[in-house]
Amino acid sequence: MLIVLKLGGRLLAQDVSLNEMFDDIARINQAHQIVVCHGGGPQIDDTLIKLGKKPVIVQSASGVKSRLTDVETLIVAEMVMAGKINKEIVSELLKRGVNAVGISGIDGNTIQSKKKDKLIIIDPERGRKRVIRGDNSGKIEKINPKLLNLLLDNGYTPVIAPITASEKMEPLNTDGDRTAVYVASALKADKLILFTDVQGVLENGKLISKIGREEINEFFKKVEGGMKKKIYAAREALEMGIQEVIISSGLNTHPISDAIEGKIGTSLSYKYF
Amino acid sequence: MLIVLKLGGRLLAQDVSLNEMFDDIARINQAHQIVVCHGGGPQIDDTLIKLGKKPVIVQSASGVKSRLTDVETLIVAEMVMAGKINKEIVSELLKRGVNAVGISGIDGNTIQSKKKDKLIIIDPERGRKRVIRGDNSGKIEKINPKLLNLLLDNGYTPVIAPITASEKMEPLNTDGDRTAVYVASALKADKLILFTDVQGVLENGKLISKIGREEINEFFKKVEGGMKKKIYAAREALEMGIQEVIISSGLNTHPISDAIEGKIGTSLSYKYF
Amino acid sequence: MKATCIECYFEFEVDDDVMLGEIIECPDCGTELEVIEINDKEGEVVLQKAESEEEDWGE
Amino acid sequence: MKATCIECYFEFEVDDDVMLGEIIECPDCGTELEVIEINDKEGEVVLQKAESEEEDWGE
Ligand SMILES: [Zn+2]
Ligand SMILES: [Zn+2]
Repeated sequence: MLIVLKLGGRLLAQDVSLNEMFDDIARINQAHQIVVCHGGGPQIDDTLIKLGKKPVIVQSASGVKSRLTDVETLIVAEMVMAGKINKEIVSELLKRGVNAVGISGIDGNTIQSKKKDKLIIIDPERGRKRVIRGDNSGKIEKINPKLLNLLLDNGYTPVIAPITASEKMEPLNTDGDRTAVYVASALKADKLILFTDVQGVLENGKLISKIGREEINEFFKKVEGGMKKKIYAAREALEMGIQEVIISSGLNTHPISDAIEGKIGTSLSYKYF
Repeated sequence: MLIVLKLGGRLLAQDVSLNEMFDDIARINQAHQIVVCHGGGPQIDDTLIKLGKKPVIVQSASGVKSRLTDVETLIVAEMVMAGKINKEIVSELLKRGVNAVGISGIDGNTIQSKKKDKLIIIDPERGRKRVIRGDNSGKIEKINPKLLNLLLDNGYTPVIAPITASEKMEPLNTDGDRTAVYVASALKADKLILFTDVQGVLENGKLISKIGREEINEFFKKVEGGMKKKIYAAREALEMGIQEVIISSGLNTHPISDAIEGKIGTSLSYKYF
Repeated sequence: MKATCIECYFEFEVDDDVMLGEIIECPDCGTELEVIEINDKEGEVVLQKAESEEEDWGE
Repeated sequence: MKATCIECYFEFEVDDDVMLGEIIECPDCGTELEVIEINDKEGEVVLQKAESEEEDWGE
């Protein structure tokens, strides 16, 4: 079985050890292939603030809030995600005998994305709509799985930072959930697990164990913020042919094995009902 | 031919484009295999200062000045070298059609090093000798060339950041020249070129074109600072069986091809005289 | 300031404090137009169609 | 403060303001010794051999 894991930035920013997660990866990696994708949004904000720069959040004309990845922010994204977080995960996996190799989407032109040409924002001072350019975020267009397959075929466990390559081969800041979705699809993964810091999709405080095709759009309306993005990503993955997507907390004991066995988390699949 | 290049931190920190270097890599890469190693010391200092932390330089009992890589400095080293610099080089190479893959020495446990257990310094306040622990720099012990060969055999150009793996699989800050030397030796490279921001080994302002076995120790006494370290690294490489080491400026036009043809730089080899 | 919609060629007036990058809706056809040049001498602004992505693509 | 060299067992006095980590040379055999414990009650310091790398290993 090939399993793609996404370790979200909020999960990685928790002040607790992820030993259970890394132990579980080492255990499962003996019988299965694992690919680790990660995020890093909160850690980018932290480092920007330490560097004396306020994260630039703009509001689009329709009210959607969005980070503006200016050049300085892009460099911090590379440093924090491709440098710090990626190598921390690699180190934790190596400690447990998992032969991890950390790369970014730009390496080997593995993840190709489209650069956001411009954003239309509401100018906060004038209250009028205005175009701003110079955003360095990318929307994934295509995955070239050759390098990832080469690593997997030779016993390595890829750990992927969401820095991707524009058409002009510039590095771009890219959403980690979407990166995991596209990687899972390109590798024809059996399962995609999106790990975060909550137990899964909740309704009135109660965990929803299974969500089928019909219900996804329903839940898409009910939930908010970060979870809406996760369900959106899950739907994208299911549409791309992934059989099962699990949204679960990475803070449990045996977070992967218990999620696969359906003991924890929310499983989304078109096989249900 | 397999050529290992080291792009020094001082070279990469220059306020000029390294387009000639990257163009030359792309040209030579069509007929030969290239591995790029890089440094990042000055850039680590810059980022530490931007983060409001003064680089910690300690003086050993015998007067040698040395950076103390405390935990904070290690994280900055990972961010700056494995994140920013590594991906910038990868991007420049991809733009020129070179299928670059950026890794660090820790990836795939490729470069194994020994952690500096302790430093003995002269306590600046008391003037007495004192042990300090908590240094996170590493001296390379062994290279596992499997991942590098796998990449080379499949048409990829490795770009290597000098973050290496301790025996306990912790990331360690490692000297970039020594990293290039060990990589060249493990891959049985034909040539090692150490690129810096000066034209080579100078004597009374005049470039020395060739240095043979007998002369190395002589020059080791004559030169100072950064160049002493480069000659030391070159000697280490020659002792390890590398046929030729070139110390040259990375700021020339055709910096690689002209260095190989002996038009520029200082060539060190045991074949001379 | 004068402006001409590049979609329907409707001519209309815009405020004098218009900024580069500002989005103006054509009063006639409703097309969203971006100000890409301000020609003070001629008293004219140059427009192009404004299209943009709204989603957040990055981390 | 009293100290005993772990190499030659020579007993000697050290200053009362000695610090953890400080390096002391044995007055008898010359071995460099690191202070790894200060026992104020017993008036004794515990030593171990001090060995260290001098070169700069990092970037
Ligand atoms: Zn119109
Ligand atoms: Zn003694």
